[in-house]
Amino acid sequence: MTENHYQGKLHHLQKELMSEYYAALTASANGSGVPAAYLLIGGNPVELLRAFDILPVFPEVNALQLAVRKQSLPFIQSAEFMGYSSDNCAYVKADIGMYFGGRQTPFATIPEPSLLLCNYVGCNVYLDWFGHLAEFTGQSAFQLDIPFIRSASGKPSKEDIEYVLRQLHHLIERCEEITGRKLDEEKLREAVRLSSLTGDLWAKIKHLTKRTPAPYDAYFDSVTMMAPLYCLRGTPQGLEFFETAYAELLAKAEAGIGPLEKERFRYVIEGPPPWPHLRAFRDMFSRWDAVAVASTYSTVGGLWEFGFSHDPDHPLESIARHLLEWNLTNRNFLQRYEQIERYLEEWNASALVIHSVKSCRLFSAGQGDMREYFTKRGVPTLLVESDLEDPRYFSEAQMRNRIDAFFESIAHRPTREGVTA
Amino acid sequence: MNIIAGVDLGSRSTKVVLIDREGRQLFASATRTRPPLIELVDRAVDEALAAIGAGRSDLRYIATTGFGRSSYPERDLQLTEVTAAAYGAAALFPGTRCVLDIGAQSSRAVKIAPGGRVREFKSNEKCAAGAGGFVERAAKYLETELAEVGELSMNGNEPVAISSVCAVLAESEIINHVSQGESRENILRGVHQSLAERAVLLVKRIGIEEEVTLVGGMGYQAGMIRALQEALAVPINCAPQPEMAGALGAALLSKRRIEKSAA
Amino acid sequence: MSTQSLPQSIEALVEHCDRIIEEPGFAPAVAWKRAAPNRAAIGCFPVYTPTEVFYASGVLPVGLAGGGNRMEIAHADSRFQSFICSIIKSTLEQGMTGLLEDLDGVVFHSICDPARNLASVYTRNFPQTPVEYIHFPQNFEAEEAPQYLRDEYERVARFAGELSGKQMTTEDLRAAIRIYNRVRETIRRLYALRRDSPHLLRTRELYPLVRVGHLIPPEEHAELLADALHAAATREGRERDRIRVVLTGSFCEQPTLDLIAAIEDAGCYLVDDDFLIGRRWFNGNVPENTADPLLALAEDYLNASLPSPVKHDMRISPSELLVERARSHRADAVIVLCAKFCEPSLFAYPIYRKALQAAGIPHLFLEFEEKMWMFDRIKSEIETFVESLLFD
Amino acid sequence: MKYAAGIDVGSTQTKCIIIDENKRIVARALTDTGANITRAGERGYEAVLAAGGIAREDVLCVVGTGYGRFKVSFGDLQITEITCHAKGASMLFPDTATVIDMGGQDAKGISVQNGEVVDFVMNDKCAAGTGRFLSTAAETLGLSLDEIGAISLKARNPVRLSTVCTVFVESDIMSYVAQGKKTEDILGGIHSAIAARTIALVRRVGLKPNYTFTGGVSLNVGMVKMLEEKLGAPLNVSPDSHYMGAIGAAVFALEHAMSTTAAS
Repeated sequence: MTENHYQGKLHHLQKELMSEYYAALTASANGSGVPAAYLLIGGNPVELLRAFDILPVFPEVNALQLAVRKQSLPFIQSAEFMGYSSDNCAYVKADIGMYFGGRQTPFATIPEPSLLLCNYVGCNVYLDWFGHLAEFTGQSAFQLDIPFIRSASGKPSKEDIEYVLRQLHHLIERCEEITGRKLDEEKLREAVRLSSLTGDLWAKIKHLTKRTPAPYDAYFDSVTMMAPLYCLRGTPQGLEFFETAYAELLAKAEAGIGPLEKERFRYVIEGPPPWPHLRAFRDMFSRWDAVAVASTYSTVGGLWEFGFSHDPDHPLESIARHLLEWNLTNRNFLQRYEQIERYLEEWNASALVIHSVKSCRLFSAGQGDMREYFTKRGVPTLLVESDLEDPRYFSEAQMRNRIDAFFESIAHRPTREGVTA
Repeated sequence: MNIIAGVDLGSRSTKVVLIDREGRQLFASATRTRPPLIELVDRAVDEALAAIGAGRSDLRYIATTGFGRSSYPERDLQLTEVTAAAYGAAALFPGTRCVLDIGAQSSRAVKIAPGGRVREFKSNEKCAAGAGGFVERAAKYLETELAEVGELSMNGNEPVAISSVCAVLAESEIINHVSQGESRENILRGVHQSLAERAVLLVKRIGIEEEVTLVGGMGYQAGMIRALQEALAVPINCAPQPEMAGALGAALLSKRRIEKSAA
Repeated sequence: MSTQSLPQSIEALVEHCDRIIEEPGFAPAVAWKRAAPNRAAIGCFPVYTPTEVFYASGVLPVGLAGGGNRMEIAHADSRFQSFICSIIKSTLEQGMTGLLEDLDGVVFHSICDPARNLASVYTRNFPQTPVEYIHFPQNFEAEEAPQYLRDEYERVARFAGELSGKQMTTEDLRAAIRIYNRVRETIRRLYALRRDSPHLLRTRELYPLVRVGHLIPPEEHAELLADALHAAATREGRERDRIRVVLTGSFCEQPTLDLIAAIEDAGCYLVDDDFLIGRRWFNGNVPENTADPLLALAEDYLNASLPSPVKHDMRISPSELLVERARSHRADAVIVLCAKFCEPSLFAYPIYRKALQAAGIPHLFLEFEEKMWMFDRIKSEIETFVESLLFD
Repeated sequence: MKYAAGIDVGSTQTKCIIIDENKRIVARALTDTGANITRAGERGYEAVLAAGGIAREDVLCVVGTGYGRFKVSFGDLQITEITCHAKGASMLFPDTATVIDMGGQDAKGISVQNGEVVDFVMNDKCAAGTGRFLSTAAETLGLSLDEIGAISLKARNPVRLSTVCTVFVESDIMSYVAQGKKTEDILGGIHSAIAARTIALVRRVGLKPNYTFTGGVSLNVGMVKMLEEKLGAPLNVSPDSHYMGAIGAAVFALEHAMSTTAAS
C-alpha cells in the first residue's frame, strides 16, 4: 500500500507552465491588452482562439483549482446567498461567487471576458452558467450549439457537421470583431497542427496504462496532465509538456515502475474526482494497492485514445468533429458504457468504480443503470457518492467503508484475469 | 373577559401565553405535545388560567399558531408560526428587523417591518433541517444532559468541522469525531457552529445584516448564541423564554384585531 | 367517445378531465389508434414536442406527465440517484412496470442532463421501444438555426411515419397545424379569462382542462376547451379579497391536482402560470398556408414561443418578461415553485429573484415534488406569505 | 478448548461474540459504544470474556468490524461489517442468498454466495429510510422503539407518508396526529414506507431468496412481517440477528487462526 511519491520532470514543468498561464491571466486582468475568452471544457475549440491570440479561460479549471486548494466553500455559499440552490452545480456556484468576489483567486486574478464562448457540448448547465455570466457581465454569450449524438451509429449527421461549421464561421467573425483583425489561416493551421501532435502524445500516454504495472494512475495522476491539455493545447509549450510527459512515463513503463509499490487491483473509474478531498480519496484506493488504469473523466475535453486526431489540412472540420463526436460530454450515455467496456477489456481491468457527483448530472444521472448493466455482466461495480466541488458532500467514514468492503469482496473471490492478487 | 391567550401548537411542545388587554404578559408555560390535540389545548389553557386565578369566563380571545393551529375548533384566529413569532419578537425587541427561528425540525429567517409584519422569509426546505433534534441526539451520543450542552460548547477551544447537510448523516460525523477522541466541548461547539452556518445561509438569503433576534428553544444554549454571533457578526437578541415568541406574538396580534374591530 | 355526450358545466367538464388524467394508462389513445388504420401513439417527455409533425404522420403525441403521487417508485430509484428529480424516475418506473406498453415509441429532447441520459437508459432497458431524441437549437440568433430545426423536424417526421406506417404529406401537416392552432387559441382565451376574472375559473379547473390535451386527440380537446370557455364565461360569482399571484416554475414535472388546490386554498388567485408549458408555449398561431410548414413550425419555436429555463434565447431576458407578466396580470406577488432537484428551474431563480426585488414585487420561493402527498408545510409557507401581504 | 472472537463496534452499540472451534456461539455481549470508542472495543471484549468465563489466552484470534473497527487495536484483523454480515448470515442460515441489514444509519443489501459477498449496496448520501427513522417516529409518538413493531401490526388503515426523510417525518406524523389518525395506522404506514424503501434498495443486488434479515431492526416484528409481505417470501431471523456482524467477524477470526496454524 505504499505509494511512490513521484515528482518527476513532468510535474515541475506542469507547475512552471501553469504558473506562466495564470500569470498571463492576471496580466490580462490588469490590462495587458490580451483579450480573454471564457469557454467550457467539453470538446473545447481552443485552437480557434489561438489563431487570434485570445487567451482561453476555463471557469471549470478555475473552480476545480479552488476546490483542490480548499477555497471553494465560501464562494459556493456566497452564490447560495444570491439564491442559487444547494442542488445547483457547485462549479457554477464557486465561479459565480468568485466572480462577485472580485475574481481574485490564490492562483490568478481572472480577467473579465472579452468573449463568452458557450460551447454547448452536451452539458445543459453550460447554457445556464454562461447565460448568467452574460447577465452579470453585460456581455452577450456566443452560443455555439453542438447537436448531441443521437443516432444509433454514434456519429453526427451530415447536417450536424454542416451546421457546426457554419457556426464556426460566425464565431470567427466574432473573434475578428473582438481583435480587429482577420483570421490568419496559417496560424489556425499551425495551432491545429500543434493540437494534433499533442493529442497523439496524450493518446499514447493513455495507452501506457495497458501495461502491468500501469506506469501512472489514470485517474489521480491524469489530472496533472489535464490542465495543460486544455489551457496549453495548440501552443508549442503544450506540445513540449506532452513530449516530456510521454518520455518520462514511457521510461517508467519500460522500467516496470508503477505509482504504487505493488499493483494488486486494476480498475476503471467513472466520474469526476472529489476535488476538495482528492488526497483522502486516493488513499482509500492506495491502501488496497488498487490502480485506476483508465478513467472516463479524463475524456471530457476530448477523447483521443480511440483514434481521433486534429487535421491541420482541414482545421475547421476537425474542430467540428472534435466538438461533435470526440469528447465525452457530447456522446450519449450508452456510448459511455461502450467506452468503459473497451477500457475494461483493452486495459485489462477487473472492476469498475463509479464516483457519482451530485453537481454534475451530465455525468451522474442514470449511473445506477450503469451499475446494473456492468454488475449483470459480471464486472464488480461500486457506486459511491460525493461531489466534485462542494466539500460538504463528502463523508469520509462512509466512503471508506464502502471502498473497503468492495475490495474485500473482490479479494475473496476466485482470482481472475486482471487481479494480480 | 380581559384575557387573551396565544397557543403555539408545535410538533414537539405546546406553548400557552396569556396577556391582558394592555398587552402585558400574565403567564407562559410549555408542555409536551401529545394527542389528542383538542384536549391538550383545553387542558393547557385551563391550567394557565387557573395559575393566575382566572377561569374560562375571563378569556376574551384565543389565537392558535404552529403546525396544529387549525386543529382547535374554539380558536378565534389562526396564524402561521412565522407570522406569530415575528410579532412576538418585534414586541420583545422593537429594534429587530430579522427573526431567526431554529426549531426542532426546521429553521427560518424572517425579515420584518417595525411592529412585526413579515416582509420576507426563508425556510430551509430539505436536508439542512433538523436542528433541535440534531443537538438532542448529539448530546445523547456524548452522554451529556441537554441542559449542559450550551455551557460545554462555550468551553470548546477547537471546534470540530461538521460538514454534512443531512442531520442524520451529520450524526455519523459526530460519531467519527468521538471515535477520534475529540472532546465533548469541541464537538458541541462544532455542532453549534454547523447549525449557525446553516442559519447564516438563511439570514443572508433574505439579506439582513443588522441585529438578529433568536426565538425557539435553541435560545437556551449559550453556545448557540455565541456561534451565531460569530457567524453573523451582528448582535443576537434572545429573550429569557425564547420558545414563547410564537404564542406571545399570536396573543399580541389578537389584541390588535380586537382593538381594530372595536374601532 | 362522441363530443356531444360531454357534460356542459365547468364542474362536470373538469371532473371528466380529472378522471382521464388520473386513470393510469392511455385508454383514449388506444381507442383512437383502433378507430382507423395507420395510427400509432408516442409518449412525449416534457417540455416540448412538435405535436403537429407527429399528428400529421398519424401518430398521437401523448404527453408523459410523470407519475403523480400514487405511484410507488420501486425500480427506477436504483437507476437514478436521490438527487435526481421525480419525473425522471416515475417515467422510467412507468416503463419498467409496463404502464407505457400501449405506446409505440417515446420521444425525448434536450432540456436537461437527466432527461438526456434517461433517453439512453430507456433505449437500453426497452429495446423493443423506438426512442427518438430531438435536438433543439440553442442559438436563437443564428440564421442557420431555423433550417437546422426544420431538417430535424423532417427527420422526426420520417421516424413518426415509420411508427404509423404512413409518411405525412405537406397537406397533412397543414391540417394538423390548423387543428392545433384551434387548441392553442382556445387555451389562450381561457388563460385570458382567468386573468381577468379569476373567480370564474379556478386554476384547479383550468389545469386539468389543458392537461387532458396530453391524452386525447386534438379535435376532441378543441371541442372540450370551447365548451369550457363558454361554460366559464357564463358562470356567476364575485371576486373575493385574495391576493393575485403569478405562479412560475418552468414546470416539466407537474404538481398534482391536490397541490394546485392547496395553493389556491392558502388564499391566492393564481392569475398566470407556466404549467405544461410545451402545450401552450406559443404567443400566436402557426401560419397555416405557407409553402414549407415544417419551416414555419421551426420558426415558430425559435421566434414566437414563451421563455423558459430550458431555452436559452440570448435576445430576451426571462426575468424582465416575468416582471412584465406580473405587471400585465395585475399580480400582487409572484410564487416561484420549482420541482425539487430540477436544475434548470433552480438556476432560473437567482435571476428572477434579482429582477423581482428590483421591481419591488414580493415573491415566495418554494419547492415541490410530484410525489408529494401532504401539503401542510407548503401550505403553511403560502399562508405566511399571504399573511405578510394582508396584515400590517 | 480454543476460541475466536468478533467485535462489532457500531455507532451506538458494541456487539461481541465468542465462538468455539466448532463455530458454536459460546458467549455474547452487548454494550453501549458510548463517547469513548477507543475503549468501547476493549470494554465489550472484557464483557464477552466474562460472560463466557473464557480466558484471554484461549482466544486464538480477534477480528474487529463496524464503524469503529480500526479502534479494535488489540484485534488481529479489521474487516468491514458488510463482509462480516454475509459471513455471519451464512453461518446461521447456510442457504442465505440475500442479506437485508437495517441498522441505525445504514441500510444494506448484500448478495451472498457461499458466505462471500457477490455484490452489495448501501443507502446513498440520503439517510432516508434507515433505522433512525423508526426511532425518530417512536420518539415523536412517545413510544419506545421496542413496542412500535407490535403496535404496527394492528394497523387497519395504514396512512401514507409523504417522505422517508428522517428529519421531516416528524411533521408528517404530527399532521396525522392532528388529523386524529390512530397510532397503529400511523405506525403501519411508517413500517410500510420503510419496508418499501428497503426493498427498492435491496433490489439493486437482485431479490434472490433465501433472505436473512440482520441488524437492530430485525428485532422489530412489525418490520419483519412487512418485509415478508412485500417480498412474498419468509425471512430468516435469528434472536442473534443483531449480532450478525460480530458473528461473521468471529468466523473470520477462527478461519484466520486455522489458516495461520496450518501454515506454521
